[in-house]
Amino acid sequence: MPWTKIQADDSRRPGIFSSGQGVREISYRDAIREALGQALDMDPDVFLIGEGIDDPGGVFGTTRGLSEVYGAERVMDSPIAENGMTGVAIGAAVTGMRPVLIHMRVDFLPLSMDQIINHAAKWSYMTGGRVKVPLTIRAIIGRGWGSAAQHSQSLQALFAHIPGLRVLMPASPYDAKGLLLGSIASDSPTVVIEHRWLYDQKEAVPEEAYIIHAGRGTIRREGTDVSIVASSYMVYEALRAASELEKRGMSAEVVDLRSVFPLDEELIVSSVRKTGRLIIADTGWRSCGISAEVAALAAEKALDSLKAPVKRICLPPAPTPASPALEQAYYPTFQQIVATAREMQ
Amino acid sequence: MPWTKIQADDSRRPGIFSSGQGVREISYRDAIREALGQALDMDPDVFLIGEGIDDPGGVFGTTRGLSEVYGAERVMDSPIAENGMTGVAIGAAVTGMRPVLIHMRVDFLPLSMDQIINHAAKWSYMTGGRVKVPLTIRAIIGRGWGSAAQHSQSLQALFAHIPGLRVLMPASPYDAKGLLLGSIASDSPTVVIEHRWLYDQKEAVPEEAYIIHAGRGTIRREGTDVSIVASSYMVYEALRAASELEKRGMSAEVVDLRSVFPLDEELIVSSVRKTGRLIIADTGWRSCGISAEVAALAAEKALDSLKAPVKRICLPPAPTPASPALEQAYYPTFQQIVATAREMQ
Amino acid sequence: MTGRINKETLTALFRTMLRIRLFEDRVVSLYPDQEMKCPVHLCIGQEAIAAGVCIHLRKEDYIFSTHRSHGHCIAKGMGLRPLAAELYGRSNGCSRGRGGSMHLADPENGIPGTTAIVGGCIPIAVGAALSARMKKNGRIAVAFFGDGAAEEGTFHEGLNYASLRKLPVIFVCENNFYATNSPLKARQPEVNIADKAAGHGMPGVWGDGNDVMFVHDACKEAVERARAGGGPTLLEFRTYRWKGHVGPDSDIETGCRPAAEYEEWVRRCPVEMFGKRLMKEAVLSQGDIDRLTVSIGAEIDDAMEFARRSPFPQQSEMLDHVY
Amino acid sequence: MTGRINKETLTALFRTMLRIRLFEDRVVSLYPDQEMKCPVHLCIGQEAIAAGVCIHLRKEDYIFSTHRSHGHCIAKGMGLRPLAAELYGRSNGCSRGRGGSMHLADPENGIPGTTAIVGGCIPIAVGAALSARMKKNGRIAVAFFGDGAAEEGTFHEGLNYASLRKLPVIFVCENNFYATNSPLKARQPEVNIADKAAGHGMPGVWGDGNDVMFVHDACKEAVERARAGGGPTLLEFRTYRWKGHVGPDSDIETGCRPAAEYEEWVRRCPVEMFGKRLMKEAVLSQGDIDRLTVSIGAEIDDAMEFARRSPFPQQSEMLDHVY
Ligand SMILES: Cc1ncc(C[n+]2csc(CCOP(=O)(O)OP(=O)(O)O)c2C)c(N)n1
Ligand SMILES: Cc1ncc(C[n+]2csc(CCOP(=O)(O)OP(=O)(O)O)c2C)c(N)n1
Ligand SMILES: [Mg+2]
Ligand SMILES: [Mg+2]
Repeated sequence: MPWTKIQADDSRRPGIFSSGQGVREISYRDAIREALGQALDMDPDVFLIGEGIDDPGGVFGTTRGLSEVYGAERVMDSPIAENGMTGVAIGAAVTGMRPVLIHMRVDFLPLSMDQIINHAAKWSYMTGGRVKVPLTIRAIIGRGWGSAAQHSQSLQALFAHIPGLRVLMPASPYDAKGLLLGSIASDSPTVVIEHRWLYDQKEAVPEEAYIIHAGRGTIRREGTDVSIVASSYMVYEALRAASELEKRGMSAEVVDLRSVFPLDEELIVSSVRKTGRLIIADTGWRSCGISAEVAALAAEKALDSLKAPVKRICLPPAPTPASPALEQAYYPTFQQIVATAREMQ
Repeated sequence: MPWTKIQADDSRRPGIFSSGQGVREISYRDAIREALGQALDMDPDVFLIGEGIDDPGGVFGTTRGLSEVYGAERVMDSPIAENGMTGVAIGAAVTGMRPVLIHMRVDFLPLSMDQIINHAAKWSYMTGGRVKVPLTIRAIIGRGWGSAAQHSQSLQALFAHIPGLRVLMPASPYDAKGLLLGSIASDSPTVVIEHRWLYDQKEAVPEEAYIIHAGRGTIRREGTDVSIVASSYMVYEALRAASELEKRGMSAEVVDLRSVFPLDEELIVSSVRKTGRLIIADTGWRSCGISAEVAALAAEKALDSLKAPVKRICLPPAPTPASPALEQAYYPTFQQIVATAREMQ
Repeated sequence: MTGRINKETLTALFRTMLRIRLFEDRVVSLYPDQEMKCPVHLCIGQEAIAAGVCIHLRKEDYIFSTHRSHGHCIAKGMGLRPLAAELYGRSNGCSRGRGGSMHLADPENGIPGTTAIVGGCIPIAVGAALSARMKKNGRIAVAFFGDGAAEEGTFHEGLNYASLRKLPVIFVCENNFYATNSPLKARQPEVNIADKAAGHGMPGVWGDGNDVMFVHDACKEAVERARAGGGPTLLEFRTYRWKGHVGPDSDIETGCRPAAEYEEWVRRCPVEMFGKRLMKEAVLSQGDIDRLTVSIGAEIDDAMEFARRSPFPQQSEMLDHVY
Repeated sequence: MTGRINKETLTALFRTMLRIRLFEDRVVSLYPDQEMKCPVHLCIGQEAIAAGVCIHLRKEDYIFSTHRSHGHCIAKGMGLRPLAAELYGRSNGCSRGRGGSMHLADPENGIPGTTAIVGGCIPIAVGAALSARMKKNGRIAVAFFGDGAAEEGTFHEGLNYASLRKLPVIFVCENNFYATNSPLKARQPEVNIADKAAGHGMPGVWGDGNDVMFVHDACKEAVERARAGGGPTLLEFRTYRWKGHVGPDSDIETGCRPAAEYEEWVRRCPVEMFGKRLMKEAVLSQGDIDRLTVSIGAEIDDAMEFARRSPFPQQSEMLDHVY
């Protein structure tokens, strides 16, 4: 097992866009591609499979060139059959492989819910731990340009409800690489949800392989008046809101969940205890969403420190509209976070 | 449209097992069968479809005899093809029928998540409201006798996350009938989740057809010291806990959600405001579950009245074990509710 | 060859193909303005199928389609104004601006909706056929889908049920040999898609989807069978899309498909081939075609103009139509 | 007739069938004690298939199965002790008491697991075959499933991919004509399940699943093809379950199935037919069979006793094995 030899970063490292001295900066896209290449290099049991992952676009660039380097036997195109191909990946995983199954959109995961929820998530338990499922599923949240109802869903909560799964949502290039490698190294099924709008983000990323374990969030920015707990693309809106709030004399702490299941309860609770105010900014819907879980956590474990009602910033309860006029209003921005924080003062 | 002529009960009627004078009592099972029969009687566009619904067992008795009365053209057996058959039901619904699609277990719904989430839930929105999906999906939570990981899931939260769906969980026979008829009468897709352990419950149920709309909970028992918000089978555990607590001098209010999406926010919030303590008892898992949403609601809208941290009583974060030794401990009971309430005092 | 079919029908077929082509050509030319803010999956090169199938359908018959549905909707009777307005995201678009190019609907013209989930529309069309059977209204349903959809479980689940119940539904597979940039041979063993019908106990027919007469004839038989209670048919029409999977550009330069393959298919342009044939058989003259081109062009001018002048949905209406 | 197969093989086949039968008979007799607290889906009447298929498999080859998997697991080499202990929910059951009858596993004997979701195991078996191909370990994979599973999309998705990649996997459909109480004709058009293979470009064979020699021969060819790189095969074996869908009782009295149909199949008992044939052809004597019956009976006594004496999992271990 080459995976035990890789350094794990359990530091809850704060930096985002941290540009170390002389450290190379790469994009979120390239960080993912680098992680995939390194996993393929390190372990012959790793393979990638997904619809069109070997085509010139290479899943928005994240698999570009890999099929040329590693060959079609390790970077495999796939029929359009999400449930079946998830089953195929599970079958490979339970017999010793470490597949990475790649979807262009989160919206295609509902087709494979049976294999993910009923099979991948439960196989270890159902076999009394005798058979593990080291499966990584990557899927991308779409947004904008009329992607509309079936090409822009942010369904992390559906997976975060299911014991046996882990659900990761990297916001930064550093985390994209580390969480993806951590997921491939793990013996359990993990859903890694990326965001299309993050692919061009750049950050200093070490060249060597490293692992970030599930279950650890990070503080992106320290503050004292309000905790903004966010994940994925909403971390950026949260950071922007924090800058804005600073100008208006309010000090916001930004917590990046990174792992939405399991949550880093300790980190969230201690931040809320410190600031006494909680805003949760999620890329998805509200009802039974990640934002509900974080809010519930605060109500359970930090109630006495809450100085104001908890606030959630989520999508409106509607499918995504196609029209640009509606799409624009559909997505919450830093401005809503700012306004919300100011109301809480 | 025969459906507009039926009386709606918007009273948030409290009774459970209410045995009115001279009013006939029937079981939850028979209340469902009666609702289905009345729907078939009233409206030629209604039909039932599902695997084995016409067999002698009749879905634990809830469809027994209906195929004989209404014929195989209106009470249809089905191939084992959940996603496809959900699509078939949607196709019938968008062209003017009111199908009721029946599953023996909630666990089979993940196979049809694509048609439920990507199609049924979004069709009205995607067509600008021009085409509606009057579809009812019934599914049953299994429990006990080693049903194990794939035959006992309680997945309401997955549906309660999706705008465009409604999710109902009747606990009493009266509600089973009214909510099911309300769902069939509605122009929107509704998932009705029943519980296998409720089928023998009896209650006074009017013979005539009546409707309970989604979005309305009910107070099952009034109290002043703690609100126990429950649904489905957990309502009974909550009521038993309330009796027990009364003996120990604590007055518990039991709120039956009935509709888990949308929630009856007003009812929940006013109960929490009154009692200042909130326990949520759900049949499902915790993370991003119904219990999270209710807790979040309290943290958002009733924070200042909360005298103690919110508590959630859910399944442990594991798939269902088969062994009776584990199964027994897996399911929370009234005793846990009692102990939790006493800790909150 | 075309003589057994009357002139009106032949002209209608040609006119539909030309309308689709010219409409999509216009989308290509206007798209760079960045005012149609939604992904467009063009069917240029595949027009014969939409035309040859829909000519047999009545207004009240149902079609269901995919992300690549402009042609089907035009052929089934959707007006160019509501179609254009939908592409422009306007409130009087066929889906009131909520759907965009991938989710077109027009129930009054037998288009209950389209879905961009591959394979999604297949069982839904079967359900519409079930509905027609139960309502005894004599309607039939058509599902349009691509070769990629034949890999999805819903394809087989839909066919199995349609055949079991002998429902009045026609499965029209537009085999353009690609799903996004994946070639068919990377996704399916070498079996005609039409031959998958036998496993479900229904007839399957395949042939040249660029020959509108072939499409017309194959579909005619299928429609007659469906209306007569003879059950479903699977039709596989081989064709080719000229543009990339999505958007107005060709993907040949970017190496997605071999140039020679592309050129071979462009030589076999369905619109041009049929136009020439009609001229050769003196059904239409060059003048007729020119006049048709001009009048359709004017109709498209009007539709695009209408769309651009139309209002956007209001943000206050965000939650309308969810239920 | 059986002469071309050596005596050890014939005896092994018979012994496996008898072991399955006697084990399940014992489940039937013990079940009313209510100590096996899990649903049991018995395969009494279907034993020839498990035996005739698994005889060709090596210990390291993979099988995947369904809710009705006792027979497959026994034939593949699972011990009766861990099997019995699992039915009794004990911590030394094959799945440590977490799975119960529907989720048996024994990776050391090539049983990575079974699933009670109809059709679920089919693509998983394909993935195991892909893994064997990638690891070049010469293994093959078998998916056992029922006629009902052939209606699920996963069946077709699995077959398509296996055929595309020519993977070493064998699809074994045990067609017992029912899915719970739904008869096959209420679920599928009249097409042999084996004939669905053609649509996926692979050979399909069907025949008498109660004739272990037929099963043996058909599977032998499929295994040879798979090992030789010739790709997958779909085998449809027709058979019948004697008990109800679930539990130890017959469902004939409750009107689930016609009595005459049931009796006809009981007359064609696979174990008895094969035993008689072996005696007729002097491969085994009545004495041999009696001795076998006694020794298997003792093995089952031991297994059940072992199970009942075994400890239950601890409640403190509830969260073990989740990840
Ligand atoms: C279930 C699902 N998986 C993947 C996609 C992404 N996707 C969009 S179109 C497409 C290709 C479809 O190919 P085909 O069915 O042949 O239709 P064509 O685009 O060639 O007309 C894919 C894979 C999707 N929309 N839905
Ligand atoms: C996806 C799914 N749908 C429905 C069920 C309920 N169910 C359990 S067994 C069964 C019948 C299966 O029939 P078949 O595949 O023929 O196997 P058999 O029981 O006859 O061996 C059904 C419908 C299930 N377990 N999984
Ligand atoms: Mg295609
Ligand atoms: Mg069967």
